[in-house]
Amino acid sequence: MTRFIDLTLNGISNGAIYAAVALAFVLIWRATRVVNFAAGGMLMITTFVASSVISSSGSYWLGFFVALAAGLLLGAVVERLLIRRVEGGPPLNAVIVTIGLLILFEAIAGMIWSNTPRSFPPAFSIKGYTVGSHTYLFGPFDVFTVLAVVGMATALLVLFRLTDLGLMMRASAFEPVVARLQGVRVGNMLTLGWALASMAGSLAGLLIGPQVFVGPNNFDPVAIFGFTAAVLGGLDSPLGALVGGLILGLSLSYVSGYAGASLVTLAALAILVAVLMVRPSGLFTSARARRI
Amino acid sequence: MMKTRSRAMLGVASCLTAAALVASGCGSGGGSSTSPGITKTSVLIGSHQPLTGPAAPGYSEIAPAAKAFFQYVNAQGGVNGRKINLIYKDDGYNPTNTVTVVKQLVLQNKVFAIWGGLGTPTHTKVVDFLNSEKVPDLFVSSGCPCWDDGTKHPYTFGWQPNYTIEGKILGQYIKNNFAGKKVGVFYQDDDFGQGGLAGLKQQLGSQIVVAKPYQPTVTNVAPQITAIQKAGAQVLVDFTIPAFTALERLTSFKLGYKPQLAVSNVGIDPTTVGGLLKAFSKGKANTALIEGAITDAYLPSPTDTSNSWIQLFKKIHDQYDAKAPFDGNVEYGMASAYTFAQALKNAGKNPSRQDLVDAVEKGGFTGPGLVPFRYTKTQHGGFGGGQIATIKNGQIVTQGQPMVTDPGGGAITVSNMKQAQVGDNGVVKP
Amino acid sequence: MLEVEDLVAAYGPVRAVDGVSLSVPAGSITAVLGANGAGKSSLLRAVSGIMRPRSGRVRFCGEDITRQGAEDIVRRGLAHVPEGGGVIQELTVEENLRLGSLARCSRAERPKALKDVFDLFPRLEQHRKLGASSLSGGERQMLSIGRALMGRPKMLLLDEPSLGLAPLLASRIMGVIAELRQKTELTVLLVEQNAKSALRVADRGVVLGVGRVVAEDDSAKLAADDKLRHAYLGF
Amino acid sequence: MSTRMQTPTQPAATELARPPEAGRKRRAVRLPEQTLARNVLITAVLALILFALSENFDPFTNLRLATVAYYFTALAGLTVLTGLNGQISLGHGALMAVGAYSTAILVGRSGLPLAAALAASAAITALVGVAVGAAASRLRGPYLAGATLAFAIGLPGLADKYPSAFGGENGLTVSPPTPPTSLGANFPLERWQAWISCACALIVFLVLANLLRSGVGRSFRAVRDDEVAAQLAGLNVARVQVLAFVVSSACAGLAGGALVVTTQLAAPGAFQLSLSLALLTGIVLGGLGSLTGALWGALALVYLPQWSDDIAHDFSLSTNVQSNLPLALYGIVLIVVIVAAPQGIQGALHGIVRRSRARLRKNPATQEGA
Repeated sequence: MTRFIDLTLNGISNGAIYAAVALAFVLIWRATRVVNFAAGGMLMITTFVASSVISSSGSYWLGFFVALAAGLLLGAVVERLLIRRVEGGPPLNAVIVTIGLLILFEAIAGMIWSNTPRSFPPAFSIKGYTVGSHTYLFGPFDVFTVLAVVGMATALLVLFRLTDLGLMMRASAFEPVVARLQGVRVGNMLTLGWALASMAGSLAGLLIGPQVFVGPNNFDPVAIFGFTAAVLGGLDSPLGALVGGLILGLSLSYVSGYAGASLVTLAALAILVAVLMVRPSGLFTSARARRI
Repeated sequence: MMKTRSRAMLGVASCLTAAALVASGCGSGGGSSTSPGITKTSVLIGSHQPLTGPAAPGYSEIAPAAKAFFQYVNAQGGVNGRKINLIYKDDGYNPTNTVTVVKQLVLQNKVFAIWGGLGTPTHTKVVDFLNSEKVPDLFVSSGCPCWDDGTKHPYTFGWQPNYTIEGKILGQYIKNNFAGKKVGVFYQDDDFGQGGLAGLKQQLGSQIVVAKPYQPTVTNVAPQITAIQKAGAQVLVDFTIPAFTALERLTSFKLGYKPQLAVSNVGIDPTTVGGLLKAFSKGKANTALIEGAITDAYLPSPTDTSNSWIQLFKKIHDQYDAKAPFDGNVEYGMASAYTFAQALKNAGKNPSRQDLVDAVEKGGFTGPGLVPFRYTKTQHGGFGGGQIATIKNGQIVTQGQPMVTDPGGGAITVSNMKQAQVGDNGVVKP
Repeated sequence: MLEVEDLVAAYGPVRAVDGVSLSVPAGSITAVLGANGAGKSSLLRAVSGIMRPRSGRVRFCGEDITRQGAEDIVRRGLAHVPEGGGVIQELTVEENLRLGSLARCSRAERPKALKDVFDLFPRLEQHRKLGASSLSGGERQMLSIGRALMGRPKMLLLDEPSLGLAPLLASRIMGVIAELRQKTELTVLLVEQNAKSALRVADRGVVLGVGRVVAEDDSAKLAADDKLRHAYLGF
Repeated sequence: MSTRMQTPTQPAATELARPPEAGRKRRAVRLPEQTLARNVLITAVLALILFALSENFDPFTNLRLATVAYYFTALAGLTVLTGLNGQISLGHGALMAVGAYSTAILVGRSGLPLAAALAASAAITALVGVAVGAAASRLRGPYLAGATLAFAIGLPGLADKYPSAFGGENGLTVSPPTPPTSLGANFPLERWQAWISCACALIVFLVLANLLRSGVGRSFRAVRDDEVAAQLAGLNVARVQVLAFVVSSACAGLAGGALVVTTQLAAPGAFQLSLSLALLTGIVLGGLGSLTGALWGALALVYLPQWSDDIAHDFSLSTNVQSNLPLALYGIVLIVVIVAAPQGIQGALHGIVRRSRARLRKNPATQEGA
């Protein structure tokens, strides 16, 4: 029984990280209708930046917030300089640009920080809590991971639901022309969408950094599982990203625990196809899809 | 209008195809006496390495270190008056690229020999090609037994000790020193891990109560470690690459699971593993989590500055490859390069490719290795064993006697070989 | 209030608006009439900045707004209710209304503006928390007009408000427009296919042929001109 | 009322073969009227060119020719699926793996002659394509991309799960195809490999060029442009989409087989997600929806990395920069080409040809005045 609890707790903390990455995919899909393959590369760069800041300044939290700010900046710059140019054209072009960006980011990281991965500090101790004789697979850092992701998701939910800025962003995402007629600067909203998404990605990078170490290619698997979670939950709904991430995290942990590590990627495929057969637009997307 | 233009497009397409293909066709044909790639004053050798991609960490340091060693030897006049030029290309640990890259080295760059091709899944794809082209394929950087068969692959030679040999030597030590203790094995799900497990099983048999594999692309190893802890393993043997040694250490620390640790020499390099654990040491030494771990060594420890080889390698590193950290991978590259230079020296004044192969088969190499090589006409495996060592305050400290054996059922015997000094064999001066 | 001089707006080679000139005095209701495809909607889109005019000049309250984008024009008080109303389904009624107030209405004035719209369209207040997708056609048109009014506009561009509505509702909407003009001296440029009801409300009428002004006169005179009526207004 | 990733309707002229327009004044060699005859002629011409090329290429360039050919085979199938039928697939690398493993097993273990093995592999992959296509036909846009992505990362897992059948991490190796003795004793192996690979490419070219012009091709385009209208016109949308998937899977299977012929290997390391992404990049870079575009894409996928590698080796840089520069150049060129030529290389070429033709026509027209 304790093994089941261990696997569940492990699934929750991994699921939270997949959810944060899924949130990044959802925010970008809602804002600019682009699947951002460079998400893994962007969060890798910001985590490298954090690592350099931490090692030079010696303070973890300075590195933490610098990474989030770098995420905001990187997202805005990528949208404004690149994605905007290909936004009007065929949708596949934007996808290919993000693939090119992914390759470029991994190469740049290799040049600046070398291909050898480096250690990344956790915010809190990773030692599991001991209850009675058994030490559980859930320590202070895992608690922080879950709280940080839930906190950021809530903050975004509040931003979208309650603030004027959130209203303008949603209007730009759903009906750009009508939004312009209400005085909304749609271009800025798209940039903000990418910036917030990239910040969500940076948070995921900070949280999973200690677990995968920081290297140019170390974040690719988490980006792939994050995208799978986003599709699972439905690309139009931030809530779907959270639930999709959790479902994926838990199921992969159980599969790896009970069936064996080699089945993990096959399990991800099976889960996604099963859900999509029942709900072709993900769990939480309304049937009414927006006409492009 | 449509028809003529579509034909025009066709014309444009085909002549452009021709131009592109021809343009790349003009390879650099090297002048050659008896074999390609070798002249009076220089010899060209090539290699395929994972410089980028998921397998790059650690392994990407090996080739630059070897190149630095050759630069040092060339600065001293090279071998038999010949400078050794090494070109290594990136295959990103993808077998399709390996085939393309190696064929380019052989057919276009016309290298004299291939040195240190890295990776079992990649090199197994080109070993047949290299043998059919009769290109010496010296010192493959992989411990798979696939390179041992001299009759099947007459031009291919291993270098590092075979994984099964390592497993046997570690297994014997655990059997003698931890009799009756339950043993758990955490291993990579490929030739490296399975070879090690086979060696361990030969020695420990039913003493192994649990063996859990991992996939290099899945970094969440918590399910495996909890299973091993649950099975009550008191001794844990890691046949892992450095990143996964670190991940296992972190998960065990998280679970408060403190078994007696043993790690294959592939995954124990204190500088690399310590570097990955640095952020978690909180003041204590980086290598706190691997303190007291048992391992096997066939080369002197990179931190043992009293050893003449380490002093030489450190000097070369500081002069030609300073940016890279001085760790086990750098030492591996330089030691393997030294053996290549030694083989080239023994191959005589004007060696053909066959002379080089014969020189290696004659064997009798001494160098930084703690144990002898196993090279014979038919047996092409490299080092024949290793010496048990433990991690004492972050350094690999050898103990007992170097042991030699074969990957099969053969007994494990003590080797009486003394480690050579830098000046011997006249290959390189300190 | 609004002067348009020799305006040209085109989709690629097709010149939907081909040299239109008209002026809308402050406080008046001007109707733009014409058959389908005469360029009525394109005219509004060119004026409100959704479409960038090829040539010609648009002046609002004396300021040249030809080159400005829709986001800036609406800030000057020129609101445009597009064809079909442009209600955002995924938002609630209140959120749609709040969206309309963002550009010109400060946070303090917002409750007052909201109350005014609810007085004008009580039905909207009942549905204020509902998603806009659950509204009927008429309610949706009320919401889109209400949203435009939230920004206290000086002038309103209305693109076929009665489109797809039952006659009773259509006249109700026309009544609201007339009522607005008395209470808030709101200037309205009304694009309408239903020429009869539009002329009843408007002071002046402009008839568009294929992208060009065919006639411009007081409503009464236009309604009386049989030849014109048959040719362009269809009654 | 579902949306899909709208891919632009390609300017009709980029399809290689076009039915001739009547009344062309200019004296020109008249290509045969019927599409089939025209395509057979074009294929024959291409075959001759490729034969000539392979004759005087050194072995390594022949290997490159074989690589370009099997990339073309896969890209042609994918550009029909994505360009013509509008379905995005990120899983075509895995489909190539199916073809490669079937060829390796059929040739390696059961000793089937090569031609039969390649045909069988294409058939097996087509069957897999039916299953994947059936699942995919219900999905649109990013959800289709997500499902095929999961397929691409899931399938290689099979190799590790059943090591006895698929050879685990090291995969399967196949002995190189021996050229028939009729071609002379020391007939270079690489040229024979290039011939086989080019033969596959030409077969696929011939089949798809005809398909483009046939009713099936039109039904693909109809479903891409407007599903509802296609349905109203009596097309069974799901079946058309599955057919498109099957056609592209067969091409991917054949390409996988040709890959095994060229590199003698079928290993999970060769069919990672990066292959699927490269295929998608190839068709968009080359020019979506056109076979010539697939050719440019194939050339780009083979020569771009090598070009960036050569450039990186020219400067002597620090090891970190040296080993990562090729990747950086590849990424930059990718982004620049897509931003500069949204319609891909073929689109840009087509534009240049049209503009130069227009300028040509404008000069004679000046006598008549504006």
